[in-house]
Amino acid sequence: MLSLLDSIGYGEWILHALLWLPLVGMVLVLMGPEARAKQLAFVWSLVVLGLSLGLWWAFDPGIGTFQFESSIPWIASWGVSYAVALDGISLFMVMLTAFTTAVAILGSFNYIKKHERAFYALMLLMETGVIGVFISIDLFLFYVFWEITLIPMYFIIGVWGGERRIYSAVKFFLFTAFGSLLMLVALLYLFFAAQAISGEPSFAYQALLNVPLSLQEQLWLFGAFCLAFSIKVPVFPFHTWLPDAHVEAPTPGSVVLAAVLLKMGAYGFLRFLLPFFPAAAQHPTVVTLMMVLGIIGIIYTAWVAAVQPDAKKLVAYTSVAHMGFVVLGIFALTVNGLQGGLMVMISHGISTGALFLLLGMMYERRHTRLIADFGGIGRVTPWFATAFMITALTSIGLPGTSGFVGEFLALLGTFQARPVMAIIACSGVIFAAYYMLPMVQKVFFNALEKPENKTMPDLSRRELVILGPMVALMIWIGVQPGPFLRRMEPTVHAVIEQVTGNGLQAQGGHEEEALVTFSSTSPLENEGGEEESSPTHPGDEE
Amino acid sequence: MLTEALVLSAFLFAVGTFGFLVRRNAIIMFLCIELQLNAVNLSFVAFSRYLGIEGQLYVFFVMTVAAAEAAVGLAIIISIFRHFETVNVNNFNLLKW
Amino acid sequence: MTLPLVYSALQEGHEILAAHEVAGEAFEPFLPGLVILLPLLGFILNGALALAASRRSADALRGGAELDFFEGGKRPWTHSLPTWIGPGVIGLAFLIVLVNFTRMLGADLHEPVIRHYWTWMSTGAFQVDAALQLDQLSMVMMLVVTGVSFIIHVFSVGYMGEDQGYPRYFSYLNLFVFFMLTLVMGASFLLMFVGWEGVGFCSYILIGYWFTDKAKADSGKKAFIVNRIGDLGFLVAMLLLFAGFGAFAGFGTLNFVGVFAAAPDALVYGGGVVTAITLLLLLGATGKSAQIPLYVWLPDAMAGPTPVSALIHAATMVTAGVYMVARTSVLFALAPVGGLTVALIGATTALFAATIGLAQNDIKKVLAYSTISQLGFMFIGVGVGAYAAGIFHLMTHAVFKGLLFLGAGAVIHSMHHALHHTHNDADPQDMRNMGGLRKFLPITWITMWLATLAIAGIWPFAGFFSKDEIIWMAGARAGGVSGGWYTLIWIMALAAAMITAVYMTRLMIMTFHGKNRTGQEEARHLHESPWVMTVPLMVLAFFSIFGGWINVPHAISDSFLGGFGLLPMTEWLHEWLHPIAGVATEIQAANAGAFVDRAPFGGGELLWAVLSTGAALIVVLVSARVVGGFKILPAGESPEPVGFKKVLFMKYYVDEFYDRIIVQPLIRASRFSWKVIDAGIVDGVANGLGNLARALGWFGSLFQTGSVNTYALFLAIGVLVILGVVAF
Amino acid sequence: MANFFDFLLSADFLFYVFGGVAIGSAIALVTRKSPVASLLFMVATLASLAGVYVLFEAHFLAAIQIIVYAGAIMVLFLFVIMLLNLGHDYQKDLKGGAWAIVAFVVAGGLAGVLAQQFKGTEALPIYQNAQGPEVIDALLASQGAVGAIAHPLFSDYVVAFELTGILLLVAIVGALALAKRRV
Repeated sequence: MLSLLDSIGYGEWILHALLWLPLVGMVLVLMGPEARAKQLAFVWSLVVLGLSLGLWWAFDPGIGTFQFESSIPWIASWGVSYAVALDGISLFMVMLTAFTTAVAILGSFNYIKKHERAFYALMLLMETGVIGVFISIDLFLFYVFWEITLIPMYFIIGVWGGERRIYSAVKFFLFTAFGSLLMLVALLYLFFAAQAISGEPSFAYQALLNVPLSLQEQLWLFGAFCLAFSIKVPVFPFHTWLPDAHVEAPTPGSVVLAAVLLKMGAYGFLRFLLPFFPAAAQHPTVVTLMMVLGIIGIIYTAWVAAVQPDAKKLVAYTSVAHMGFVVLGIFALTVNGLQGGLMVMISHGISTGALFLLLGMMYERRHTRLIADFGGIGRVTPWFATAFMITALTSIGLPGTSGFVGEFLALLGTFQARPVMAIIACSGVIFAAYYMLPMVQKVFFNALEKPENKTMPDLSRRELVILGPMVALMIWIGVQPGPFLRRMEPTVHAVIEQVTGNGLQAQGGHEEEALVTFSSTSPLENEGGEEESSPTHPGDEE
Repeated sequence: MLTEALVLSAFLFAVGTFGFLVRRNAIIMFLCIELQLNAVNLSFVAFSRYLGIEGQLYVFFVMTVAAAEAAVGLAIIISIFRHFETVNVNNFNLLKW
Repeated sequence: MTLPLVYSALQEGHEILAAHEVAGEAFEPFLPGLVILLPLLGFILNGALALAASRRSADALRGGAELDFFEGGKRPWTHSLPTWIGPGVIGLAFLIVLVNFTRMLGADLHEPVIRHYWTWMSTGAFQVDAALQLDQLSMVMMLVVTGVSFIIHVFSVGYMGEDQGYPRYFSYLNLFVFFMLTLVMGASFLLMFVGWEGVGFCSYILIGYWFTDKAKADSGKKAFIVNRIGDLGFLVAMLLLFAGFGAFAGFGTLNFVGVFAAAPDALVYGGGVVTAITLLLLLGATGKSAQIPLYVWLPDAMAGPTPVSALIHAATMVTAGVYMVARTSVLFALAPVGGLTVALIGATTALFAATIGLAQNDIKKVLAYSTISQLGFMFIGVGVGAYAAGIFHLMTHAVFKGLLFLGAGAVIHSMHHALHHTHNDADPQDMRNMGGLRKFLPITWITMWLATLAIAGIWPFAGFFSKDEIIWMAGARAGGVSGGWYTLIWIMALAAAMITAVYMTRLMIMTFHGKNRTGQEEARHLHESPWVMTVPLMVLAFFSIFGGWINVPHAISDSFLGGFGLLPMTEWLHEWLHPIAGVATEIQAANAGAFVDRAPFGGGELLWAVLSTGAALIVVLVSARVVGGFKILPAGESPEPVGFKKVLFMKYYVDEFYDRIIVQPLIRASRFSWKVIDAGIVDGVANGLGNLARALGWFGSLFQTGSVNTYALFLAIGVLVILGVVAF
Repeated sequence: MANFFDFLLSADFLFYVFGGVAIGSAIALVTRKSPVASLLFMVATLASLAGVYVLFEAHFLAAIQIIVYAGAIMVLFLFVIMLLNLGHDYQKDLKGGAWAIVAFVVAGGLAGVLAQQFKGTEALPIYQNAQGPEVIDALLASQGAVGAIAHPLFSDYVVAFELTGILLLVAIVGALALAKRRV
């Protein structure tokens, strides 16, 4: 397979193709006939998905640094370049994006009834934006794509959404834009700081990576970046846009939102936040704060989810809970934690995407999402119920499904760093059952009483085609996560090395400000290759 | 005499401003603007006496622009009048959102 | 990806740890992967049939008609194939286990044999393999699981034969066996956890098998959630084991072999960490094995089909906690407090549940509480360090309690048919509606009596040997450290054993003896079950009688109770499990003293064995007389229980108590979180900020009057201000 | 007596006369209700300013101030007032009350600040050292009132001058387009 890919120079053009093909598709969809828009968009997204699959083999799992790297100067005077690359963190995000987009487009065939051309064009634009976010290694480019993703989603919610779509769309936009702007400010600060050192303007990832900043600066910049990403993830107090956006968004919008857009925040944590501001990221107060927010996300949103009358809102809240595990895993700064966080991201993308698709199918049939309007429909829609059950179990992390792998690793990683936090977070397994099972019961079990439910059709062939691969993926990843974990591992190691090693470096350069210590070893002797990062008590170093 | 001329110009300018603020007849407001322009012209002329002939050149330009402005402005007032049957600016509040 | 999986299973993986050859033959496992794969295969096949069948029935339902698959006396292929697939795969698996068992019998095995298939999870610092562990303990469990499962699968063919969801039932049941085998065969804590949660899930879908009944679906959900509380303990225990806490750096592995080998050196005897680990594991065990405080789901679990109750909620799944304690015996031996807590919880549960069983009228509820009580005995066994005894009781209990449940199933089946024929809506499970059934169900009657005598602990039935040994061992620790506690446990166990005899006799008398209370018309429709149901009863009855002879201490087998050594009794199980429990026993003996060969108040093993069987016999006879003398009315005519009997009948109001202090507050807290915190505060702040911006905008718009004069004024003020700033 | 006439014809006195007339008619311009009256006062202001220009030796400007400004532009205004029939039947359009007070304060403040700033301008070194009056006088003497302006206008400022022409053209076209009745 690899030689086949090599023979067509796959690695040379694949990232550019993945990035720009959806945009070409968008133009084609816009030019094509309205009636054929959906087929065209779906076929096009399938092409992108097919191309992205090659990454699975072409990606070298032994390398922790960027692969398929290519860079073309764009705005030379500001040091902006069109630079894209892939590593173990973004690999699965890109593939997930391609997969989710194709599935979401297929899932919207019956749901979207008006302005079809525009809708599918926006979906493809979104794909470009999201893939751009995941593969950009130029901060300027990254920021451009980051903002581009806002636009299609804003319109998807605002035009094709439910009753309160305008409110939700505006809320979504404002929340995200607010964070992004702060990030832009911080980014510019970082840019000028780097320019002051190197004398050359550059937005390149590598150039901004090792900017020596004082702890004070790091904390401020960290805060700005962190806020932007936290809103996107979303982390606890910034999560309220999510339920609203999910409930009002059309099914494919929800799917993409949950499966991919939320991941951008967590991806930002991993790609930028931790490596850029290692000292801040390891600051005990920061770590504690983020972990506590993650735990609140896990437990509190599980509670809130449990009492939602609207099934879609319930699932939306569970997203927050799942992303809590991601935050926990990331800030544990251990190999297990990071890998677990990444696995949760993948698993959540698939399972929650599938849940939203399933709820969309329910809505198409009954035009309601209220749990109380259902009951006993497992009798008339057994296949549907089966698919839903498997997905729900993945969502609550039953062993053997993808959900468990991620959650367990994330908890394990967290436990290695902060045992008490991990133990509290573990209660999430109970509350997961507490929110999911009653919903499943009220919808699929109990007596089949309502006459309108008795004629609900079961899964159609198209729906089977959508759900089949998703369910298969959930179980496959659950049983054999090895290939996934193997591809992430070197990158995760590299990130941790960068963070822990660089934290020391930054400190060494600013000893007068060395308020915190992260390692018991001396900072100057140990630049770089320090693997373990046991947080010790402040003052060890003095 | 320079100071006196400048003070005179300041007073004329202030009177023009005051007129613009308190009058509602569009034509009179326009006249007030002309008054302000003339106040400025006065200071240009006064300065030119000491600093060179260019000041007078500027006055020349200002006058030209004032002429053009008067032509266009009055044309606008005419077309507004045709629409609203008045030149009272209180009736022109389309700018209010 | 499935194909390579199956392939690797058939390839037998490769051995990581070869058997230590000391003497005799090395143990060569025979297709152990297939033992697990067969039930999975059955699940997939039956599941496919179930999906096909349910699609048909759903189509019919959408057309407005209930589809009867058995219309015209014919069975469609979706409902005939599971008869062969379901029990077939389990039977095959049982045969493979038997082969392995005989091989292991002939081999000299001191170290577990690990079969590695593929690496499940692997990060830089953590690796768990999909690997199976074959040793004496897992072999015993495999025998019990596949054996009892097979019998119950066969029984189900008869019991569930007329159910519309027949293929679905078998697919669930096969899946359960798959997960149960994963639980007992997994070579690491994590794999055990996979089975652990998996059986919990299967229990959930099987309890709620008739899911259109809200009460049944509720019971399933309750079982799953309560189980998950226990799973939390297990999960945290795993984290502790791997990563450690404080001074203890963790084992860095979750493989049984690795952990147990390192544990005696890595952990301090009686230290905080190991105690915490054992207590957390115990929390997991109380959830799965229905012990105080997490037992409440098991009585409700009786909502499932009766064979399910027999298989999952009596014979196999609920004993997983006992298996786990036995498996982790090294840890429990290192943590005396953990072990003592296990025993205390076991004793309390045994006594507590037994008393509730006295006042229940539902035949399955009585058996459910009986199960909880018997599980308590097993906990006493493994808690006091008599692991072999605990496992022994697990085995005998699987047999006789399975038999009791299947017998009850036969009774219910028969009652159901009779009541169904006459359109009587009386409860077919209420013993007050039964009475005198022995005429109609002779085989069931006899076999159930045998099981009753076994559970009551009467010589020479299976339960006598296993239960007696547990009580004896509890007493035998009373001489050592914490003797007072063990004396208490011993007394509670004795009391519970006596109460067991009472409620079981009551059950038998109310069901089979006395006057028939079903009604004239109904009685004519009562008849014995088909052979496919009675044969399993007889098989189990056989083992209920003789099953206990595999582990008889010499003190008894050499005495008159063992026919002075003439009867084929051995101490086999004890020796068999020695490689597993040996380390733990040594640790315990070294630190807390060995078992003393005397009861707390004197007397040897034989004496107490005779005393207990004698007492049990007397209790059975007396209560048979007493209960036979009661005037029992059918359920519809019975008065409400009063006084303490009502407290017992209401199960000490524990469910109500939990509802009050846990469930309702949680729901209230959830609502509060949603309505007040989330919608109110968090979203309120966000919306408030938005409104603030809007208010500012409104304020700003006040200046946009549309009047030129106003704008000019602001312009002028602006100029003035700027001038002022420049000037001064 | 000659002194008195000298005084009457002296630049200082004439400046005050013209200045006083300019301010007085400017105030009248603002306060008169009739647009025609306002316009006439405007003409008066312009004329007196032209006088001031003369005092500053800007003869050419004074001339076009009278001819173009007071003559042409103001007549244009008058035409418009007549055209729109605003000559009589006018309503009171002066804003009163608080608004007028605020406007007065602002305008007064403006005047005050400006005047305060202009105080002592002559004492600034740039004016003390400037050879301005002499240079200008020499220029005027050598090239005449028109030539002094025309030379720079057609040499250094020719582009601006041409642009002004275009501006006027555009203004003519614009005015026509705006004022023309819709056909």
